[in-house]
Amino acid sequence: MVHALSVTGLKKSFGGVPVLRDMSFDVAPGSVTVLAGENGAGKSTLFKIISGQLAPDDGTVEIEGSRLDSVNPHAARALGVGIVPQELAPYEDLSVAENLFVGHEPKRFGFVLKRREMVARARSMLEEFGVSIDPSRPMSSLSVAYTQIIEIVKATTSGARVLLLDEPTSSIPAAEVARLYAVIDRLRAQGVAMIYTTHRMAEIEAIADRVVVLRDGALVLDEEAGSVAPEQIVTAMIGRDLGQLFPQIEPPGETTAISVSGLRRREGVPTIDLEVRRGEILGIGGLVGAGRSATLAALFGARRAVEGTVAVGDRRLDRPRVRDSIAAGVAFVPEDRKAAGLILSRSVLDNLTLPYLQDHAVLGVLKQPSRRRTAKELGERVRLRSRSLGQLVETLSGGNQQKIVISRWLGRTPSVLLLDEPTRGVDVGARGEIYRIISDLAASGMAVILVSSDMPELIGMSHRVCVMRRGEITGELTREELDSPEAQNRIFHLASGEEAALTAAVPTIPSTKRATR
Amino acid sequence: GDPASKGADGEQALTIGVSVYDMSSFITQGQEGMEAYADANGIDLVWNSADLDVSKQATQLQQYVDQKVDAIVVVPVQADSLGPQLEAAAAADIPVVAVNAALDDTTNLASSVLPDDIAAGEQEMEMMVEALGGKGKIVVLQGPLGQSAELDRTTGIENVLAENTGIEVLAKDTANWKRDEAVNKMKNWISAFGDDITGVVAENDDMGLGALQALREANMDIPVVGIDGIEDGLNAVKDGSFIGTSLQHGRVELATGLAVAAKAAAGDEVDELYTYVMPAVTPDNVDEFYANVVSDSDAFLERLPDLIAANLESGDLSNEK
Amino acid sequence: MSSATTAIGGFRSRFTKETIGRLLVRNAMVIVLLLVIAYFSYRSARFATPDNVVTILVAAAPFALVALGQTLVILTGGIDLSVGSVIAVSAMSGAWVAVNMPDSLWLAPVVAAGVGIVFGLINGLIVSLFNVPPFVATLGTMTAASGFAYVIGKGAPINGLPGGYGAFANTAFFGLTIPVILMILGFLLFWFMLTRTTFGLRVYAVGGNATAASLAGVRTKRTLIWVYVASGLLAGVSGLMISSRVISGAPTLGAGYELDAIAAVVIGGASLFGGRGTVWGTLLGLLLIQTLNNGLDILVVPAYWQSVIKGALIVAAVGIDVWATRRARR
Amino acid sequence: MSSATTAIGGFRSRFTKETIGRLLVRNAMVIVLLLVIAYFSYRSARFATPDNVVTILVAAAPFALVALGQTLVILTGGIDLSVGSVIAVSAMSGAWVAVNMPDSLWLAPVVAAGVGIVFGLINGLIVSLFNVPPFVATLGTMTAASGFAYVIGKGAPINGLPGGYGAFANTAFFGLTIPVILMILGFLLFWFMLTRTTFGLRVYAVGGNATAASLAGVRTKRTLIWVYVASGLLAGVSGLMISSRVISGAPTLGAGYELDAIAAVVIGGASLFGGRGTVWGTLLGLLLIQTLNNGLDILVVPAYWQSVIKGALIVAAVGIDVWATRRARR
Ligand SMILES: Nc1ncnc2c1ncn2[C@@H]1O[C@H](COP(=O)(O)OP(=O)(O)OP(=O)(O)O)[C@@H](O)[C@H]1O
Ligand SMILES: Nc1ncnc2c1ncn2[C@@H]1O[C@H](COP(=O)(O)OP(=O)(O)OP(=O)(O)O)[C@@H](O)[C@H]1O
Ligand SMILES: [Mg+2]
Ligand SMILES: [Mg+2]
Repeated sequence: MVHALSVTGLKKSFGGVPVLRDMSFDVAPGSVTVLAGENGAGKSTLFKIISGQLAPDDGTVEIEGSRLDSVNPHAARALGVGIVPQELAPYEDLSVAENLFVGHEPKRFGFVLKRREMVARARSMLEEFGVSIDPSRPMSSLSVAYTQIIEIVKATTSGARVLLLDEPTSSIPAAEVARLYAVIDRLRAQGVAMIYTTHRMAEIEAIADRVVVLRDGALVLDEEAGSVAPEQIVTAMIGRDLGQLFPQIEPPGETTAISVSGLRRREGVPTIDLEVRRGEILGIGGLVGAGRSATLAALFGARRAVEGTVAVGDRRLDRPRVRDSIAAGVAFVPEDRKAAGLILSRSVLDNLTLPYLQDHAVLGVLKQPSRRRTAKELGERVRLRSRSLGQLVETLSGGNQQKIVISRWLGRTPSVLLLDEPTRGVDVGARGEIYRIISDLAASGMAVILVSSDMPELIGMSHRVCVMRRGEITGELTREELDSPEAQNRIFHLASGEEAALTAAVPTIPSTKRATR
Repeated sequence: GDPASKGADGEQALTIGVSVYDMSSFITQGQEGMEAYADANGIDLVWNSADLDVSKQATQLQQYVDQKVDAIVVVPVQADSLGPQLEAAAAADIPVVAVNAALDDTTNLASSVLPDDIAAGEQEMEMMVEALGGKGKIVVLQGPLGQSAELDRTTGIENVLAENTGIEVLAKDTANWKRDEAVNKMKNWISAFGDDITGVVAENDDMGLGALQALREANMDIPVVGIDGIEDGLNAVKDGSFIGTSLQHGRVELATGLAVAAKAAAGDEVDELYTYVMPAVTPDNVDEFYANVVSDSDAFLERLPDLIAANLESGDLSNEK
Repeated sequence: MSSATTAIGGFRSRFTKETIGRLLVRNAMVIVLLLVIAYFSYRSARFATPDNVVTILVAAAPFALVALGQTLVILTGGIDLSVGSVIAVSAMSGAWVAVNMPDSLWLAPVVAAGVGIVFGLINGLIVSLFNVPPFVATLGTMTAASGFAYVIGKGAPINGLPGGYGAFANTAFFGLTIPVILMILGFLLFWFMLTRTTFGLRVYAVGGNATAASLAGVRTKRTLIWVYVASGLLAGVSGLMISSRVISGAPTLGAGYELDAIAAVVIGGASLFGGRGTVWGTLLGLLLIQTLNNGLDILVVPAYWQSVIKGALIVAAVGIDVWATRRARR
Repeated sequence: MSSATTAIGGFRSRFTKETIGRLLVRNAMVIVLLLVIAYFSYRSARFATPDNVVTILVAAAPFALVALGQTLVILTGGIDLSVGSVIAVSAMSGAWVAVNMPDSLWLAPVVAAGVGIVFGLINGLIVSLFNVPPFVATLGTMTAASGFAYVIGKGAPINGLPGGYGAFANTAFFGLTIPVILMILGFLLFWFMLTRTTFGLRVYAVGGNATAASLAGVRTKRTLIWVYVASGLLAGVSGLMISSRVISGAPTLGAGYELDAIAAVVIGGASLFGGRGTVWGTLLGLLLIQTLNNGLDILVVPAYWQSVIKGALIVAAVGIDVWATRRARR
């Protein structure tokens, strides 16, 4: 039988440091292989080689028997490789429909665009995912979650025979993930070979035919999905037992740390009122497009609200601005690390120390030793895996980049921490660390608002969960309610406004997940 | 003024359109002369600069034709261009006078007032030959390559060199009329040839002055000659740092052009070509030119209109007495 | 019926204050241009005449051609500094052919366009194959092409061109000369290309996100090469038009045109970072610059005050446009 | 002990083929520059003399100052087209003061620098407060400043400056004139600023990702304003130096310097998209351009062939550098 994809003796190192050492494996048509591994294990690097973006130092890639013989995405594409890259790459200034069709546009006479057909087909493609976005909207107006969905739709409809999905669901809520499963099932039936990376254990169980674990650049585990327990996968990935993923969280304090009143992020949307006590972790859930990210951005001032006040401690911020929020002790971890979080062209050191730079300077002159010490500590707290403090952030793996976005705010202790999908792309091992840090911070009196599409995270980490729908808070679950097995269904219900339709398609959280708690 | 006012108040004021290549210092000086002449003779000037773009100059001529001015004075960006535009002007019966650089199509041209740049080049080279006693090694700083003044002045220099084989040209290159470019070019040549250089021939004063600065920085004292007679150039002649220059007096040359255009517009007979021969400026006569150009220029402007009329009579256009 | 009601509502709402306001705000650059035109018309009866409109168009044509090429290049996130020099070297080549082979005058435009294509191709290859940043690549060709322009005439302009050489630019159909017709056709063609063809969409895609485009199967290198070739070709044609208009070839022709062309594109709202911009914007930018040039000349504003005014107005126009676009986005 | 072994191993490995290769490849631009220098030295004994080195430095100084300012601007993802015109208007202002108040000659540098700061401030305000793209904003000030330069002298250069005006540029300490000393100090200061101060890091942050920088609490607008002010100030000083060296003020001084300055920065590896570039790179780019200018003059290559050669060499140098950097990254 011809393998859909076969990789032989692949080697790759960056600046002398090996990332892939002698990798070989085959993928059968019509199967889903989940590729798991720690942050920086080399998953994205492997994908980049298969999709022709990166030259291997040694080894070959064959797609359906034909060898990929040049470093050229176009050549890989011609052989049938499609990819949802980890770092989303939309064409910001084109419309949604155009984004979907670049490269295989409907056309007549070989060069004239059929624009109407493009829009119509785009609409039906989006409907399949249950998202109703106007296909002629500019891409730049979409949130990260929608952008990710568009990338998925783009790749799954491109006619690829080998589909590489690099953490396609890192900021998508479970309801939409369920739609992806349906699409994957259909592609599998059509004989498409898929390789899928994810750090969510639930997804592995839901879709994998086979699980492959990458560690230190080599395959350490390659099993049929049914024959391997999640704990085994985790151990293979991080080389140790995970232990308990979610830490014990202390009860919240009494005083109010932040209160939001009448916050309207733009004309024509409902206002938001919130209150979070010191030491409390407030989770916010919802479907894609519910306005969670947008609300958090307005709350911090990243996007100026049109009305409303935010009170932090004894400071009242009317339509908050970024610098005032920071001065009031609010820290913000944005969802889109590439666009809003990192200075990609700078080093780990610079990125880690940017927010509180003045702490490491006298009269504007940097105190390098103090800066390095702090950066080193911050990196260690989240198990940052970088070659040195001088490594450019753009050459870090996605998960390691995410760790920087979070840890850099820990240089001082802010009084309010706003987290938007904080563990997006972070491996289970490091995630445990981050959860521990968050709960420690909360225990020391910090208020946390946690926007998350990862259901276990939301339920496992929050004192209280608010659910948003269409820009409004539609309900709230207390810790007791969260502990009940009905919690998930209630959240879906509040988020979708429907009773059962969605919940049916949603995978149940595997019991192993809860067991780790 | 708006040319539409022509004839409205009964007085037959002439409207003359002027398109100059750029607002260089030469042109700025010339503008003073033209305005003095225009004021004295009731002429309306419509003045535009082409910013060194032929295409823009063609457009400006077209605009003057659209406006139906009485005559056009053009100081060309580029010699021998603008054929179709001259044709359009001729078709509209508007006389065009080319000043400072030649235009090709003399059939459609009422007249030309041109400096004799070849003679100027010959003149400065002769001064240098004399200063060097017929033997030496020189460097030549040229104007922007391809401009008619550069081409003609270079021709003049070469004419004299052909007769004086004792003089060797070590290097010849452009510094684009500019002092700051010339100073660096000269410094580089000093690096290359050192004391071998015994004279500097600059096709204008600004470049000569730049060369002078470079020579000072290198502690060299050799003869330098320029053309144009700008203020600093005349001063350099005065204090002996230039052996001489040639005066191209913008006020006189451009006002003459205007005078010829006015004559043509009035329907008077004009010559096909008027030549402006640049007088040599030497330490002996520099003071009188200095007065006209710099220290007493207001008085000079006052007598300029009459001077121009007299010069056109006598044919000695560069006379300033 | 609800759909009818909506339609009526929609119709009515077009006349409310708010929607008119929004309309104005969306087209701020058009309004700025109209204001400029209104001012000049008010100040001089000579401005808004058919003759003067033609004059403006004729002056605009050579810039328009290079600005169109530049639009493509800028959409890909590049820049083409070489167009000014390519104008010079094409004009010199065309003129050289006309002087040396006066019997085959038809060769002149072929050679001029060919020279433009060659330099465009060189740019495209350097940028796409050797990954040299476009600024440096085209700065290099700019310098080199300018040198070649002088080499062709051995440092001097080419004079004594046959009168027939003027036919390329000065022949008129229906009152419009060939450069103007080429300009109009160019705008239509480029508008069609950028909005209605796969090539156009791919140009935007390459400029918006080159990696994504190549992952989607777009041949990014090939697209880039075509874009630079188009820019070179248009510069070549523009050079021929300029030298034919004044029947003369000089190595200084076109000097500085690159800046005006880039300015037109950027004033029209394109981003130098690529992926954003329209032919319509370039047209507006071009008209704004050319109208200012013409109007200030007609009002006989002294050259240096013209500079001051033009500089301030360009900034103001774009400032208003930026402000309006932001308002409209809200 | 294991640490000792590593040290020795490390020491030894420095001499292996591979590491030497890597070292060469990392510093490709240095090697290109050294090759150029070697070639000129071989061709002319006059090239590698102390006097000629000083000649190169003196010629480089005014470019160096504007290139430093430009480095800052380009690091923020902007561009400052106005520096050439700001040089002109500062030089004219300084010269005007010197002619009209010959007794307070010290005022000339103050005014020249002040004028530079004012134009820089205008650029900074337009860019940061009104969000006008830097290309357009500085194109506007470029045009306007050039107009003002002519206005100051009523269209003519300012001649007849007092001899003392030459002192600013021509006074030498230890054989180096003031512009050269300013250039050296400027490079040291900017190197320190960009690598060792919070301001420098913030400049990189704003250029690398303005959104992320401002979400991390960087005052992006303020940073931008400072950057443009610095660029304006340096252009002002550069203008004073140029006009003082030749003891004259002309409105054409500095014309085209912006392109050479930007070229130096970009040849040195900075990205016009912002966030990437170093003072060291700018120094290399500047030295490459200036060495070519000087060496080609010394070999008495005709001006137009100089253009051709310079264009080709610049592209080749950057091409090699790009290729080498990519290899090194692997
Ligand atoms: N261009 C580069 N230069 C240097 N190192 C690089 C480069 N690209 C990737 N790396 C390094 O290669 C390693 C593997 O990165 P990769 O992105 O493949 O990890 P990953 O498995 O996808 O991790 P994640 O789960 O975080 O996405 C990382 O240590 C990363 O820092
Ligand atoms: N018509 C519009 N004009 C301008 N911006 C808009 C418009 N509609 C949505 N947005 C912005 O686009 C982004 C997408 O909003 P949306 O509510 O869909 O996403 P979100 O808040 O990221 O959702 P979630 O994180 O809950 O999935 C938000 O930042 C929102 O402010
Ligand atoms: Mg990855
Ligand atoms: Mg979100």
